[in-house]
Amino acid sequence: MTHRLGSWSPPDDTDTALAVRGVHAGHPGAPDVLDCVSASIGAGVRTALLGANGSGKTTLLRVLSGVHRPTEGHVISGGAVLAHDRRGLTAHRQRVQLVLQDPDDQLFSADVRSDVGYGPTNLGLGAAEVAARVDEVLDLLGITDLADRPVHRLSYGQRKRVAIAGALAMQPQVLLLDEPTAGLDPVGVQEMLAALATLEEHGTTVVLATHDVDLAWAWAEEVLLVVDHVVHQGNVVDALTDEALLASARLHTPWMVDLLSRLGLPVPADGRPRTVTDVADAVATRAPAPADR
Amino acid sequence: MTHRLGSWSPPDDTDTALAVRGVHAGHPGAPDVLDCVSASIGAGVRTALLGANGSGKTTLLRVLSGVHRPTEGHVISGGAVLAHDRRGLTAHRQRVQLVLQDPDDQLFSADVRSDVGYGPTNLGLGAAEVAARVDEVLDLLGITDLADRPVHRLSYGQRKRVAIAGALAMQPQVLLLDEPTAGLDPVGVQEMLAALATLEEHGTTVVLATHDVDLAWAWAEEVLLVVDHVVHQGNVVDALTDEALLASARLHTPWMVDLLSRLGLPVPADGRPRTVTDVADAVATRAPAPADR
Amino acid sequence: MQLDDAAWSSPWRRRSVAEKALLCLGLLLVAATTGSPVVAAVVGLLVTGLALLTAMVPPGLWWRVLLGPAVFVAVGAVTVALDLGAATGSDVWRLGPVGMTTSGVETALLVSLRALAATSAMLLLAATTPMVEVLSALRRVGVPGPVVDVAAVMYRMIFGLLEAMAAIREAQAGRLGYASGHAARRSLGQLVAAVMVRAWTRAARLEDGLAGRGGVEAVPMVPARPVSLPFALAAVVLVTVTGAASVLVAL
Amino acid sequence: MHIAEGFLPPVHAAAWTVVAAPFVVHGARAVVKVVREQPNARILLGAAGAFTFVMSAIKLPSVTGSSSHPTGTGLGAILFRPPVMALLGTIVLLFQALLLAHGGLTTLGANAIAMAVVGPWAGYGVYRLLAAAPLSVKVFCAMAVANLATYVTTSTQLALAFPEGGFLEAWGRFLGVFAVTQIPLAIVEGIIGVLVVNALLSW
Repeated sequence: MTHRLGSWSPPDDTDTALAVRGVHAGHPGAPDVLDCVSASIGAGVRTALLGANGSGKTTLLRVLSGVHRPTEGHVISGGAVLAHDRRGLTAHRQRVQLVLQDPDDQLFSADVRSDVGYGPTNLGLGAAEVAARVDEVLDLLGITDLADRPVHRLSYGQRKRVAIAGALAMQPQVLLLDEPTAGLDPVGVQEMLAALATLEEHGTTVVLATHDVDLAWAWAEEVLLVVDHVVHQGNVVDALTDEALLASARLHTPWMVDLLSRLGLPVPADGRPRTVTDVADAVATRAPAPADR
Repeated sequence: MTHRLGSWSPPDDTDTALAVRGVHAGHPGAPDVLDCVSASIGAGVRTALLGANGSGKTTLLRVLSGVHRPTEGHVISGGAVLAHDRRGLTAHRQRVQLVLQDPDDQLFSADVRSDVGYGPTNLGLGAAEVAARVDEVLDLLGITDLADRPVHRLSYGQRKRVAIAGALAMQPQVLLLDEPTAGLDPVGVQEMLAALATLEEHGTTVVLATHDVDLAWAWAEEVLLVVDHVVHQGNVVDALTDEALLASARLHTPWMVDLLSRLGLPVPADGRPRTVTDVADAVATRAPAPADR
Repeated sequence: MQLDDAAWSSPWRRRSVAEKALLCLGLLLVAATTGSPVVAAVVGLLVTGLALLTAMVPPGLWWRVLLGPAVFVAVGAVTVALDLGAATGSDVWRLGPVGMTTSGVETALLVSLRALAATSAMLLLAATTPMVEVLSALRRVGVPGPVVDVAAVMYRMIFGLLEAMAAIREAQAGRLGYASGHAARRSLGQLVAAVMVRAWTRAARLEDGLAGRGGVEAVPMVPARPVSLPFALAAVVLVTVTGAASVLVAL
Repeated sequence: MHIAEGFLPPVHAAAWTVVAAPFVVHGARAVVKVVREQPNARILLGAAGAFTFVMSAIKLPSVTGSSSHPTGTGLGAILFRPPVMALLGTIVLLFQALLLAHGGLTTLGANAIAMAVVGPWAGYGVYRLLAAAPLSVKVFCAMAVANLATYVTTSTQLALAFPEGGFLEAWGRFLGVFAVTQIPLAIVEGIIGVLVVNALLSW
């Protein structure tokens, strides 16, 4: 089932980049991993898909990408129901690309250039056009210097970015990323988020699956929270200030929300604090602490 | 090189569980990954090994565990210089065990019980004693229910704990853990830290390598910071309030330190705030914010 | 790999491999050697009953895994039964040069029943006995340690490689790697190569990871489990009775 | 296609087991020797065997509408040499029987001759015979021949077991059903083998 949270109102249907309606999914002989899930991803809306390990997060990503066919329900892609046949999937894959958590599952050529060009080549593009697309996405992600490096000599963070480049070379409208910051050190996370911001400027809708609530708080506008095979959708403030819901999802409250609520300070729906500086400002400008605390 | 930070004074030599002196390490034909590093791990002292990806953190762990032989310098284990021969290493392994980040690099058998018993069997213990040790460590880590499960059907978090059980079955005095919380969701991280606390109660010295400064801040007493092939050692407050040093390590300041410093509040060396509640208390009891802020 | 899951969660899992082998391999040998379709059918039904009612193998799984061998048996049996050439006196059916004779059909029927019964007996063992138990039993009966070790490492690595293969294949499909025949062949070549590279890197990392645990010594094996006398006796009775029936029918 | 458990007459099953035994024992001796000298070889050989098992689980694009899998025996023979493949291939067959219900225990000998002995030796032989040819030609021929040789052997074993209408007629029938249908798949396996080796060379 899907629950709407708080005051959030669904975006206009014309603005929906990708959606699922009444989706059941799972493996034969096992209970459903997703149980009648509906959710929608607005075009250009930073959407975080939050859930604990084993919650069904990755299954939802795979359903959205067309790889996992739901046993019931539909994927809505580009305003129409996705047909899981060759033609339907081929069209869908040019709209929606999934980047897996482990880049090694996604890199299967020996060097960066041929790996990034794999998708465009499969689209039947000529060598010149493939090369142009490869150069473009490498440039966009700031990894042009890696173009001629062997994949197995790259660091983990570099391989993560090459995997994203491979998906981007398909020029998708929606990019689904499974734990893109996992395993990266703080600078690596910053670089990844900067790269995603560049993509958004170029019109790509980014969906980021994570179990890092602090990251989701700082980054997302909309949240899909996967709890026990069910999805709760709402805007980031409604979703991540609901302590009971987060606890049921085996997640904790973002520290910024936790701290402000312990200090008795409100979390504004607009202009929520997203950095340590924002929090410091919110605390500094508050009324003096009551003496009885 | 190694630098002492702040007011920290080296522990008595009798309290040193494990140390390196003037260690150079690396791979033939490449620049040294560790460049004349000295560091010591006090018995029973929670020690965090912090560093960005590629900083040499894992190499230092491998040197400490005896797996990687330094090109120069020594490992001091049990008060004596470690000899990298069969006898020396066998004795060392019973004192010091390393748990890798990816549990699949370390799990050898298909069922949990055999895998945990692998080390003790290699020590030449009899079947009854091996079984007793296995039961003991599974109980200690609260995973007795996994004993007869196949390793390949366990979740990532469960495999991480089985890998730790395999190391513990060697009854080491020092347990070196490479990113034990990476890839775990918040509840998984809590469970892992609780398991480590149990080990400490049983007298095991825990060294935790991570790039999560917030985790190190909340957990550690002592910090080894790896920056560009060099190690800085100091107590957790000295090390993690040194913004310039952290920046040079490609790490950020723990948010608790950052927030308190932005609010102009001191970070006490004793009883530092370690939870959101601690921070809220520190903020609430401070003097009212100056009006000109 | 559903058989593997079934074996690990089977109520018979903790039974001794010896007693299960006595029952399953005994009935397997009776089924595989009998000249009587009736005895084969009886053994087949007996094994199926034991599997579904006492060993509690999930019925859906049982029929699903039987499907593969059943297809081979059907195709093979039809080929056995076919007779090429002119009409004979004992034709059951004939269309032009292709026909079936009575003896051919009888042989095909016997072979089919025999194969299905023997396969079922093997499945009963497979669905109740995790591979680690089989391997340690093989070591106990004298298969050289290093050979069993290699098999144990294979078993340990298979699952990770299958997962990697599935993930890589999905990633390729996501980038239209199977959208045309040409792309599909190229993608399959890369898939096999990538899985092989993965196998090598996994092996190298495992070797490295085991250094701190005392190096790569023999793979530890699960200990033998005590034999249940009632189970073993029941197995002996079932095998003896069906075996005797098979011999009597032949006489 | 593995010969199912119980499909062969008992005498044939026993005879093929006896024929396969020396090859498997020879492979086992080689493995024991390597492991005694080099304990780490356990892991490398295990990885090679696991790879062989996993490769045989890859679904080929359907040519005839049915799904089919590569035998992988040719690639294995080129990479690991036929004697080692005799043992690894036999363990793979044991795993396929007990994990997937493909093949059987009494038919393990017959299947081992086809998949772990004749296929690898035929592929390896072709590979060596074509020593002067370009690598891709060698690999294509080795893989395709290994695949085809495997199924010709299986057909021969079945025809020997069920020689109704005379061995030659029976042989023709089994070849028609089990080997001729395999020709396009052998070609696909050869092509994929070339692509695999090219991809491996670029790593």
